[in-house]
Amino acid sequence: KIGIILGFTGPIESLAPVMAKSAEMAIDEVNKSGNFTHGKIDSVRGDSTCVDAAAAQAAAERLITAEKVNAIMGADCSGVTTAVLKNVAMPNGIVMISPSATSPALSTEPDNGLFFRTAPSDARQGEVIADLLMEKGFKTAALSHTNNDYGKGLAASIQKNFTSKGGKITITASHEDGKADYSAEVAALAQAGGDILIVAGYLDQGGKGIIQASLDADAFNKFFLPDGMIGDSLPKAIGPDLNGSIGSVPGTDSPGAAKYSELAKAAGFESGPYGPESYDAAALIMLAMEKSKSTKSNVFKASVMDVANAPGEKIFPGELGKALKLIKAGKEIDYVGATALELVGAGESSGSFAEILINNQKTNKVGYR
Amino acid sequence: MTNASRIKIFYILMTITLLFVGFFQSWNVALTIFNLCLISSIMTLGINIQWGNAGIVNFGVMGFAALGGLANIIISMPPTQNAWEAGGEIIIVGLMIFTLAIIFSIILFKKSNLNKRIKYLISFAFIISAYFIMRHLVDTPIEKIEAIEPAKTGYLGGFNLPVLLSWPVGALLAAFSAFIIGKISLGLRSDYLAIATLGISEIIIYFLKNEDWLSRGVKNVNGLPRPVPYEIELQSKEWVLKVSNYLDTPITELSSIIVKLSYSLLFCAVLLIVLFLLEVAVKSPWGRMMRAIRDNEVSANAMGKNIKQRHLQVFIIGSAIVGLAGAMLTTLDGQFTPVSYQPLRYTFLIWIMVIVGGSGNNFGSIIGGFLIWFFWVQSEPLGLWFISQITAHISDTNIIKSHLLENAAHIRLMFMGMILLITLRFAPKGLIPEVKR
Amino acid sequence: MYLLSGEKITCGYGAVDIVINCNIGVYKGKISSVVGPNGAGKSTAMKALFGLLPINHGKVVFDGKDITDLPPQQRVLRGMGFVPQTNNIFPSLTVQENLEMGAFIDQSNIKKMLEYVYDLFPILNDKKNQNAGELSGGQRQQVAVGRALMTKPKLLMLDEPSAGVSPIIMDGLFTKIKEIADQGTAVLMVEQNAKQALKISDLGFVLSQGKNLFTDSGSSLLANKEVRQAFLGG
Amino acid sequence: MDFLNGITLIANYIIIPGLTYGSQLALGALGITIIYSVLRFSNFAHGEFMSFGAMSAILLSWLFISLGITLHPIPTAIMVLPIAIVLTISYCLIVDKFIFKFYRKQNSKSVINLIVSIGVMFFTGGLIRFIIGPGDRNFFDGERFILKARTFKNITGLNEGLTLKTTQGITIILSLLLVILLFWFLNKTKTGKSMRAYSDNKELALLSGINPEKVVLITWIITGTLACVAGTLYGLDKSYKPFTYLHLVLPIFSAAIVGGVGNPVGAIIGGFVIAFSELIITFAYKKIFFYFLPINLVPEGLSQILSTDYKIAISFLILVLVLLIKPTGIYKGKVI
Amino acid sequence: MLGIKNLYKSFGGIRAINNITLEIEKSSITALIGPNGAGKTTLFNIINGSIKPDYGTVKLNEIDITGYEPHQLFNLGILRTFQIAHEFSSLTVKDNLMMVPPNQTGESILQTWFSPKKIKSEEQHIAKKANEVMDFLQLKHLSNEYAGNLSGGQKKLLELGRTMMVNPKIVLLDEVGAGVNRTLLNTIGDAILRLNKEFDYTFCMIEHDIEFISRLCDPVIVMAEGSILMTDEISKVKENDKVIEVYLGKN
Ligand SMILES: Nc1ncnc2c1ncn2[C@@H]1O[C@H](COP(=O)(O)OP(=O)(O)OP(=O)(O)O)[C@@H](O)[C@H]1O
Ligand SMILES: Nc1ncnc2c1ncn2[C@@H]1O[C@H](COP(=O)(O)OP(=O)(O)OP(=O)(O)O)[C@@H](O)[C@H]1O
Ligand SMILES: [Mg+2]
Ligand SMILES: [Mg+2]
Repeated sequence: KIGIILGFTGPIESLAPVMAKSAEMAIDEVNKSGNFTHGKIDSVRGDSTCVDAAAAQAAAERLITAEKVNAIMGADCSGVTTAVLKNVAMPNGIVMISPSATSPALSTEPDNGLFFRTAPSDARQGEVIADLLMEKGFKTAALSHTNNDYGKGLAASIQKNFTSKGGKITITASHEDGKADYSAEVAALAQAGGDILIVAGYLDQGGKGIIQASLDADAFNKFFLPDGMIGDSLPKAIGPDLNGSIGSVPGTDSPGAAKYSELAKAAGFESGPYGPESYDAAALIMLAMEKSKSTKSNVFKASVMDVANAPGEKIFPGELGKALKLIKAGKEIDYVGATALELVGAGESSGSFAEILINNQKTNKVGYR
Repeated sequence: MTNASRIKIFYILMTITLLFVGFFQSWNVALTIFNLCLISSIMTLGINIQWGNAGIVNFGVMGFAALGGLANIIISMPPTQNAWEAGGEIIIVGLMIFTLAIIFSIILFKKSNLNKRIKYLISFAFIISAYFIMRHLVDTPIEKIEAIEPAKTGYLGGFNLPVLLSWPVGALLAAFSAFIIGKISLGLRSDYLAIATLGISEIIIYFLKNEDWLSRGVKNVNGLPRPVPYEIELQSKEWVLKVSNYLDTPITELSSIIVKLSYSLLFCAVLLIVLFLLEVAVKSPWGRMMRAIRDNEVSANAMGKNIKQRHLQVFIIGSAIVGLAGAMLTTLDGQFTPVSYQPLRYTFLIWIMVIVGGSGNNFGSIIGGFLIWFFWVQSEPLGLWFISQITAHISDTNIIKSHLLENAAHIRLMFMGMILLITLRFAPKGLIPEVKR
Repeated sequence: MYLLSGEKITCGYGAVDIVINCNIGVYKGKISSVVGPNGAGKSTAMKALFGLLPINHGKVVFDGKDITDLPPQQRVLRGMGFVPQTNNIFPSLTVQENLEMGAFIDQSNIKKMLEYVYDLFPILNDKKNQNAGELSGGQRQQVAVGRALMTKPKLLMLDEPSAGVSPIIMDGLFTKIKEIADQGTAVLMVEQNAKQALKISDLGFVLSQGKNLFTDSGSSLLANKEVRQAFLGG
Repeated sequence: MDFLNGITLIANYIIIPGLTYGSQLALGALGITIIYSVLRFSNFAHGEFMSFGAMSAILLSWLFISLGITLHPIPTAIMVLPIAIVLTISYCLIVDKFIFKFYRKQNSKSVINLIVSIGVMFFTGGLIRFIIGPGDRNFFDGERFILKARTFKNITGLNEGLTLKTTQGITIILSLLLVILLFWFLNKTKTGKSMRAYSDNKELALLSGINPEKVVLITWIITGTLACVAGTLYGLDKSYKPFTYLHLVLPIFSAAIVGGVGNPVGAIIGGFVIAFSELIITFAYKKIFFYFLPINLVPEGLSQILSTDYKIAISFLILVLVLLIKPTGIYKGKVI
Repeated sequence: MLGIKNLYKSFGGIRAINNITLEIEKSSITALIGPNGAGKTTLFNIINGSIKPDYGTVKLNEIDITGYEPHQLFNLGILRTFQIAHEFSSLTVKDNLMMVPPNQTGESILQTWFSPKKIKSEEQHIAKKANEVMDFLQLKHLSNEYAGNLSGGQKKLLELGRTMMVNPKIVLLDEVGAGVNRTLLNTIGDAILRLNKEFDYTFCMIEHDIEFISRLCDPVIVMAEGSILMTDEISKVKENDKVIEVYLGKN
């Protein structure tokens, strides 16, 4: 049994459903294949609320001790993730794989080897973004970030890298998600100016509001979109004005992402931010269980890195059945998944990034690094 | 039904419910809920002494709770290497200059008999220039401090003292800010006061969110020390193993239970002390005077009671209790996350507890805290269960069913709303109303 | 036959009965006064007669019809007007708007009625654009009575109309009440200025501890030594 | 030229957004003020009522678009607004009948009503997400701009552009219209006066023959209309997402109180004060100085008074300041 | 004892108090009469500190007390009742009275925790006093009733009762008589006289009941339109043409 702890209510309530569905899609896939040794896998959802540590812990406690889940896909926001990890998962010895907690601090938290994440830490992405910007010839940039640990961490990392490479951040202005109006932020950003506006936020939250308002006021016409902003819904919502903007998203030159999108369409939903990561997180849990022939967290935690990384046969979304068969046959696998997953260090995504160009109101991957 | 029997019935019911959770979900869940219930009850007591007894509407719960939480950092975290050398003192000096300017303006307003407009002008000019002087002084040290390993520290850190000390300190911090907030806003009438306190507490939260040098801002402070042992440590203890064998429970579960129980004991002790002190005060002439002030300020004033001072006093006491509970909550969470201080979760939820429990009755407040927190947590599984029940006989491919299941999490909000509305419908004065004295 | 009568009414707040088995009534075009000590239940009886309180026993008859269960605003439509003892003005409406509210149902002749009230209470004319909440106690009382007069009711019920008004206004008030009655409007009032009230009353009721102790014509009550001693202040 | 550029800059980044955001706040604050002044409680559910209105408009416009009935260049949502208003009003009335009415009969304290309204807020919020989901919806389908920045630049030859969005235009005009109507209604009509009378003294209103049911009905009709219009316009201008409406209610309250609760004009003023102060205090004046000052006097930095981090705190700061200096709000509000 | 000098107060455009100078003698029972809106209540409000005058001074025993807060004035011995009753509606009648005495030990929150014994004995003492007052005002049977549930006249009595809970220097009574039964009012009149004679209370009362005033008061101050019309003993006042014209009427 796998628990899915995400913020179904609260600030990221609009992202959570796609993430949950992606994870459930992976579980479904495994169940349908019938190749999982330990029988049918159930999933239960729990609400992390994203912000309320107490409620998130209560939910996790319920999932682990009452629903008796064997592992947790989650949580989402770094704050509640840390709380759940420290106070619930670790005492109970339950593996947690977070699809979206990107705070660098989590890399160094002691975790008894129970914590993994399929999203890369912000530190790495900052480097990539700075490189990309310099290459494309943007010397000055304004930066707006969502005011939480993700946004602030990423912003700091971008600023550090960009400045050290000779660029200039004209202004760093935070924005609060879910607020009424962003004209003040845009006004400040516009006055500071810059060749491009980096929006380190979420694509259906304040990030989108900032872009919309900037375009409306004709403050910026080029945007840089980090991972939280990548998804087809954004160009669709904003329209042709966004064409020509660039971005970055975890991933390598692998067909995984496309396959994931197809699968999602077939299952009746659109891919969204952290959807691929969620799929991968759930898949990893199940593959590791198979590999170590145990559903006990304390046992299979050792196999997570093993199935995620080379050597072995590459596994893409939609091939979980095959992967299970291979494992059963005693073969090595290398789970690539939707995000070209590679776990490094204390169990976090290595951070290969794809370069995004918005064209024809679609996000297109045009390069990798 | 008399109040005494109401109290008995509801307390027994609540106990049974929690035991029920223990047996049918798990003891860990029951204890998690119980601990938060205790903390909520303490907060509720703080608000109740203000609203129920003195008629002060304090919607600043989240601000005071956050200040209590901040105390955890200041007291218990280790100081950050080099941070103080980087200019910690200068920041303090800068803040003092600003504070002095404000105090000066206040004195100017109180003591001088200049024209009002001139007073406004002078103090405005004074505060603004003090603001810029402060900015000039503190900007560089702040930058420096925040640059010290920003991913891990980047703040001043604390004093590395025992974490339990942060509870009284949290109460003091809250009391101190309540003093200032009270001075500013207590003259306002109820609805205005509600929004003003809410507004000021939002300002506090924004301060904590954005002043990284103090609290790491939205980057959160993790790994606060605990007053109780860690589960992992317990799991390797001899006696725990023995008990585990004896009770035939897995050691992981048992260790969690032990930790939670120790928290429960601590919290219970605090709750009982606070409750006792408040009950004594409320039953004495002090309580009578407070209620008189609540009923009619003009006439209480004419009867020689110093309304402003009394309001301020009770505002400080209540807020300190909220701060205390806030500090306890942060200790329990083991981390300080400023973004989590949202009006919905703190201000509104706590107020619902007070009103549902019965304003003006401390025992009611406690039961309100228990009941509402219980449902706040359990409405989630209840909601899911409810939806799966009503959709049980619809075929899996039906759009309506999938739509319902998909949005089942939101039934939680509806459930909360309904519980509140239903309780207030059948007990408009709360479950345990104010007693006639 | 009474225009309005409460027959054996018993009522109260919650469990306790405050008014017990009282008979109170007023004839068309005549004045009835209810007098009695504080807390006797006079105001309670008035509220009950107007439907602001549920009646536990007994019935209320107006114009020959049983109106025991009629809601108050319906009674207003049938021609009853009432000035409560407390909270009898709209504090944040101006004086003139307060008076206009009196004529809410029947807007005809509103000008004439306003003039009539301003003539009776000249000070209100000076204050017509001031919020009623800012008036002095006596001025408020005048607004309250004025508002009720504006409704041109068949029956006017007044709960202590003279409380707090100056002697000269009080004289005018009683004269006007008499005048109104002579023009055909029945008046039922509660008064602590009992002597003056009974002087112009056709009927008087003495209430004490919720019970109807005496019912007689105004003049004979005034003449009754026992009543004078116990209730009218000698 | 510099002067004109400067003016355009101010207009584009401060005046027009301020007017729009201000009107949006003002429309919301009006709804809150009406409930407060007639039914005497602070209605925290108002944000969700706005959300409900916007949701109705969205669902209806989807229906109409699927039927092929549109009115380009007017957004479909505006076309269906009357029906959406009726839906919102019905919802308000249902809520009142089953919930608020009870407490009115009980003569509950205003804080009880406030808490009840929080219950309604929870419930309505859940219901809305249940119906339409928590996601973000764009439903603007008309002509987006009245004046585009680039067009403006081309016509005038200035460096700075000026944008005027259709939604901004509609919002400003509609708010103005609604306020005038409301003011006239409350002060000049018989029904309006009876509403004020009712709010002053319920029992006496009854004794004057005012039908309380009717007063309440009309109050909710006005509130429902305001909520639906405000919610829809807001959603059109930004985009519709249930979560934002929950947070909208706080600045709206600040606006209402800054202006003076219970006073319609105050609500409007309050909305603008809040909107403009947020803009003015966090604005970076660098470019303006550049246009208006001789070049050697232009300061180095951004010349921001306060960073946008504190933007939302500003609305509350203004609130506290106003209350300190004028405790009843800019326009004297009602004193209980 | 109480001296008022050149007092002014306006509300917006209305001159409620227009240059008032007067003197209230120690141990006197002074009446303040005048038409509705003359400014009597406003004058009381200024004396007891509820509102601040625009100009002028109020002195108690030669000490300038202008601008003092009501609670300070209470402690200096100035007590008042309200024309429109200001009861504590959710307190019982008894508690309404018991809250009045100043400087109760139990009013300090620290003391409630540390000296419960002392508080208890004090409470007994105050309760006894309250019982006497309630007995006197015929409110005993309502001792445990919420004050909000009293009848109009009973609330007035309660107002008066509160002034009897302490030993004030001067009591300002704002129309205690309005709405009070005349038989009871006579008793109250006797009580006022007794308090005045035996305990040396000073009274200043606003009243519209001339009979009542005639029995108790000397001197009588007549106000009209914010100013003092005359000050004299009641028989002279009754005969004054101007007073008859604006206030008393022909009867
Ligand atoms: N807050 C206020 N705002 C405006 N005007 C006021 C206010 N308070 C009193 N007034 C006005 O001041 C004048 C004096 O009022 P005051 O209450 O002192 O009269 P009073 O002599 O006590 O009359 P009464 O015998 O009716 O009680 C009145 O005309 C009244 O309208
Ligand atoms: N709302 C209420 N709830 C409970 N009891 C009440 C309420 N109002 C009045 N009473 C009680 O009912 C009794 C009668 O009150 P009522 O107001 O009818 O007296 P009254 O005869 O009008 O006296 P007065 O002359 O003083 O106005 C009083 O003893 C009072 O305590
Ligand atoms: Mg009465
Ligand atoms: Mg007066």
